[in-house]
Amino acid sequence: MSRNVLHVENVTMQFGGVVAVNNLSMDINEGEIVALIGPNGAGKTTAFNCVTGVYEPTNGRIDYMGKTIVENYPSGKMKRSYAGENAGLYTKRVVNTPDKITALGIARTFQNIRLFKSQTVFNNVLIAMHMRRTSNVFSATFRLNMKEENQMRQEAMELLKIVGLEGVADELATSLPYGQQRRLEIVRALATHPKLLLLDEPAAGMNPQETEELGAFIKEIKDRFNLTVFMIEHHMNLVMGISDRIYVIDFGKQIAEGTPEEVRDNPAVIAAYLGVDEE
Amino acid sequence: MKKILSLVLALALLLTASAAMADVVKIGVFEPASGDNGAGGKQEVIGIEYAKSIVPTVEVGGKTYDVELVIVDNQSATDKAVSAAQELVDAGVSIVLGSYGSGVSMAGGEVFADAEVPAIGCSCTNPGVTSLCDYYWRVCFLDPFQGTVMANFAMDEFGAKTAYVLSQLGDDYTTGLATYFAKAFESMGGTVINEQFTEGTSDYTAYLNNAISGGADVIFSPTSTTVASLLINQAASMNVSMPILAGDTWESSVILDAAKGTNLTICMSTFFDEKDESSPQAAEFVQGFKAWLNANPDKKTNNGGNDIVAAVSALGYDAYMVAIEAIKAADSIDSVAIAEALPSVVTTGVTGSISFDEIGDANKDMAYIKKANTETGAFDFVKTQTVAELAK
Amino acid sequence: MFDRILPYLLSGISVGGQYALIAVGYTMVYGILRLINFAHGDIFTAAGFFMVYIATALPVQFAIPLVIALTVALGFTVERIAYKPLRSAPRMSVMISAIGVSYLLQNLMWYVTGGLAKQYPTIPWISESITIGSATTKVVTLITPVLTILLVIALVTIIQKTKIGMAMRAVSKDFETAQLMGIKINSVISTTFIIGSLLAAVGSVLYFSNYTSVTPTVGAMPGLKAFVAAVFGGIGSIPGAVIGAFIIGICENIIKALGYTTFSDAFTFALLIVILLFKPTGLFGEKTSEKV
Amino acid sequence: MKKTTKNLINIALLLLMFVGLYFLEQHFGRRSMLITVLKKGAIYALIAVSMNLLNGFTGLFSLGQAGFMLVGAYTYAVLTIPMAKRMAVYQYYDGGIINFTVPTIVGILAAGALAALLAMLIGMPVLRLKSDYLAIATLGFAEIIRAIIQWDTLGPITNGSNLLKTYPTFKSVIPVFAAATICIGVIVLLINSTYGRAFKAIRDDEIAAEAMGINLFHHKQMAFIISSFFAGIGGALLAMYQGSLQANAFKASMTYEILLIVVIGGMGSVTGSVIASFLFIACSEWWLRFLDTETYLFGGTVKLPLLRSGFRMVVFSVVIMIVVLFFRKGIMGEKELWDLFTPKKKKEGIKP
Repeated sequence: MSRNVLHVENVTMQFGGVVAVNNLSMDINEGEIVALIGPNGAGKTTAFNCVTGVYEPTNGRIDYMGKTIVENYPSGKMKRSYAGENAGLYTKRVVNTPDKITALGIARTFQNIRLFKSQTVFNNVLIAMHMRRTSNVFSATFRLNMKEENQMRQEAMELLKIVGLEGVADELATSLPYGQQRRLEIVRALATHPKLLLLDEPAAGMNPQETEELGAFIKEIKDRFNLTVFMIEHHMNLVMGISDRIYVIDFGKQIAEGTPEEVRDNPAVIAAYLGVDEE
Repeated sequence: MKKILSLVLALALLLTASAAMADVVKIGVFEPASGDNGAGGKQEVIGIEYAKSIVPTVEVGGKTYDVELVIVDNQSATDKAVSAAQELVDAGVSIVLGSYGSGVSMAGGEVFADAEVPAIGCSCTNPGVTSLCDYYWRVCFLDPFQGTVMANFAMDEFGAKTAYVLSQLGDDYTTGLATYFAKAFESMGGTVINEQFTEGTSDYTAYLNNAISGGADVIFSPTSTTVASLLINQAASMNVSMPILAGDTWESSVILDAAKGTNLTICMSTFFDEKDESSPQAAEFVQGFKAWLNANPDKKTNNGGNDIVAAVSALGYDAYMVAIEAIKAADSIDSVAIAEALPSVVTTGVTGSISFDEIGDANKDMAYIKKANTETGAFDFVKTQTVAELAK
Repeated sequence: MFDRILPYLLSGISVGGQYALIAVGYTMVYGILRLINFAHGDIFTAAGFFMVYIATALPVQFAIPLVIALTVALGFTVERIAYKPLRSAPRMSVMISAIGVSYLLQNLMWYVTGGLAKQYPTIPWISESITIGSATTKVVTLITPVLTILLVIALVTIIQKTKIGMAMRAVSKDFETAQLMGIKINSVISTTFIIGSLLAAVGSVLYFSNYTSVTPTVGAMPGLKAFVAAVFGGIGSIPGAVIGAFIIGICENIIKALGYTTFSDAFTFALLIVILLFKPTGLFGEKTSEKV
Repeated sequence: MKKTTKNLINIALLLLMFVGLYFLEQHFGRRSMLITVLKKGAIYALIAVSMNLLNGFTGLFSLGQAGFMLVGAYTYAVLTIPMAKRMAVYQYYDGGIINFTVPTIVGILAAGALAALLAMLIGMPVLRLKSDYLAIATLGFAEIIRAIIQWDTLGPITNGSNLLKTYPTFKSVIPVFAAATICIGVIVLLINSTYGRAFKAIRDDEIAAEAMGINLFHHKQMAFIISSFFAGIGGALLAMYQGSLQANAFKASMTYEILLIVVIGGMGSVTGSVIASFLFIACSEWWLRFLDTETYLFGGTVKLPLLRSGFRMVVFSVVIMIVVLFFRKGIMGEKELWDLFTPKKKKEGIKP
């Protein structure tokens, strides 16, 4: 079995009295494409936000490449109002800000595209490379880092070529059509040199043909950059087509896990998506 | 946008062009017309304007020059004063008069010195005005003297042991005078409680409470008239019984208006007393000035709506006359030549004889102490005090 | 001991009440538009000048309602001219427009008055002196907190019980949704400005009866402090603003009593910063977070 | 165009500017209004650009600029007042306790350094606050700084609340422009570097920037410190321009003025800030002056209505309101002057 990349263990995220993610555990291994699905409001994006450090989970632990990147236990006011499970299992608090997590090799895209609006397509990619700079603010200001700067620019251009956006490199990012903006977001994430790529509804708003192209594209970059991909998606064709494994959650809880075939036939999943008659 | 801009430019050009005329010597009037010291500045300006109405021309090199006053408003603020001073320099004035308020004079002094234009302070009493600027002279006494006078007065007249001294943060006049008062008062064995308020303060009750609870026998608060009216008003509503003393700024109708009908004791030192008839020049000036004020309603408004002769008006008058003498002595309208001639000018003005020491200060040694009469709404003359008397 | 603090406490409560009346205007506008209305302090000053000029022609009992009406009209006009056209603009633009209005009002008042302090007219009864224990003060000092609390209770009732109050609450909760639900945003906003200006006018009458000199920039400091009070109490919350204002008014006077008069203004800001660091949305503010 | 040719053109333009300035000064005299406005305009340009770096390029709404200028101005003045003059300047504090004087250039750099140091200390707590709260906290800090500088106990160093003067100033317009040009040049280089791109990313979308591995606090702190450094230098230059200095002038209204300049020029445009600074200063100090003077036409018979002291500022603020309301993006928007001369490539058809 290949190496474990992401290990999510008993993660609970509670906002006030609302438990958005409830005792969620997942494992993602190197080279896999794993999908996280579930009805609207099931807590998928919240789970992503816990992994990427945007939220600090109320309880639970997340390991990346065998190293704990997030760990927390209910404390303060939450101690009394905690409504999840496994309280007392964790006693440490490990916090990493999103930028640190990105630096470790986890990159992401956003459900509602978040490109740098005032910047060109090219600069959007270039900004993502800022993280790997070796120059300090003085050497950068006085242009003592030209070698590094030129390398960055070259690499950014190459990345844009891969997705066929080199022709619009000098256009404003927000002037691109929707589908290209989605791709640009993925390229921008790639520019941080991730090992694990988190895609939050990459096919949202795309037509079937575009979705199919996107599926091929995800596979292509996965192979090309040796990625592990973890995505949230609603387009079942895409999910079933490219995923190795699927996690299904509803009301913050995992209700199923397995290969696309297994999940497709799982009665709990069908119930969650179609609703069950209460008799 | 462009159109408006060109229009504005054209208008500006037109105006500057029309102002250029021959045989005119320009005297800059650097005074506050607005801000905390606006009321006092206006009184100083009318003194200068009256002087100009008496001596409207000056003989230079056998030619008669018309005097033109270039009046700018330094807004009682040191940063605005710099712009106002630059405006005067740009207008090409030969000499500058003013300002009411020491801080603005010190700020403007840098600009005048840089442009080598001499300036004559009328009522700016802080030592720094002249000692820090080679192009500033003045016709009034200084704060170390004034502070000592008032400290003596507080002790002799009211038997004060403890004085509450209140000054405005960032105002050289009030801080300076307060400091010199405190020094003199302490050196005579008194106790001083020092406090400062920030510009724009409206509530002085806490300060007055501090004075009361600190057991002060007198309050010394050499502030602007704007502050004074608030302070007096609040002191009256709190029934403050201790005397309130101040410096020359308080010799203003603003104080009389605020104090009228209250039972406060308010005294201040000043440069001049209109009822002092020992000098013929002064008597003549008072008579002429009152008549001029009554004939010019707008000037009378600037004087606070009455014809009481303020000391600063007298000083403005004297400063103008000194400037005229200096121009005559230099026999030139060139500012550098006037600056060279100025130190040796000796005249007898309405506020006493004027000659300058090496720093540029007038050799003046007499202060008048007055009391605000809360019934009649006028100033009552109390006494005069000289340096020689103090030395005893 | 109590004798010694009483005068400070009295003026603290009084000035706190006056700050509160201004602060409510800030907090309501912020609650609805998310705008720091920098011009609010100048509207307060303008109310002072209205009184100065109107009282020369009319007796006080007629002048006060007229002053309040004019101030309300000014607040309404400012909103219509300077803020309404920017409804869809970024928040920053509106805030800068507010700074611009403040600049304009100050310069206009400077121009009209010639930049000189004007004496506020004496209002019968409330300008009279009164002695309480060890302290002698003006009647207005005692009226202010009472009137402030009555007005705020009235305001809170309006907001809780009336239809327009409900609309206000809806708009402050969610601007877009309220608009979609058919609430007339513009009339709600206008009402907010009218109420804010009305309270500022009342505050101005009380304030200047105590501190009887009006200058074009006199409102800047009380305005800023009232705003600080609003932030302190949790901007958007009316009780928060009122409590914040009283706390600031009293603290400021205690600082003066302790002899640190130089720092009485700075202290207000220091207090604010400390509060913000520990409770970033103020004492009673609601927590907000951006959706990712 | 090649990079080297571009650089050469820039250098040539700069040289041309200085030669032009030299002749203007020779022709009009260094005390003329034109030269005065140019001096003050250049200083305000630097200050406005430094504020733009923070507010326009990094998206941090800070209102503390006057505070940092104040620190810079005081640092410069306190360190450079000649020993011989100290007794008279610090007249209430027996000459003060600082018994050395540093050269002008050291004073200017120290001004920037101290302002930057202070920004570092203030930044640690306040940069965690968001938008309006950040604005009000920085405004508050500026007021606190002012109160501390005016504090009597610090009088032997700062001369309390009293005027500082007699420190070295500049006579000619050339050194002012040189200093401002160098500083603005450095800011432009910074903005176009990888760090500048990171600042703009934070402005556009904090969450995305952080997800791209940009450490928000570190970069905000950096922008805050650098902006304050140049504000400090701007403050020192302003002190030199004025010839005298008092803490009282550095109020919140000064920050508002600079913010208005930045907005009129266009948030996120360096050239916009520069142009707006010169226009702002020229209008307020020079071109509109005539509005303040009572003017009689036709031989003194007809008095022009409205013209009297204070009218200039009314007209000026009306103009500002018009710009704010109707030209929301300011003179330049987010563009730079050179963007106007390099026409955009024709859009190619983009495959959807």
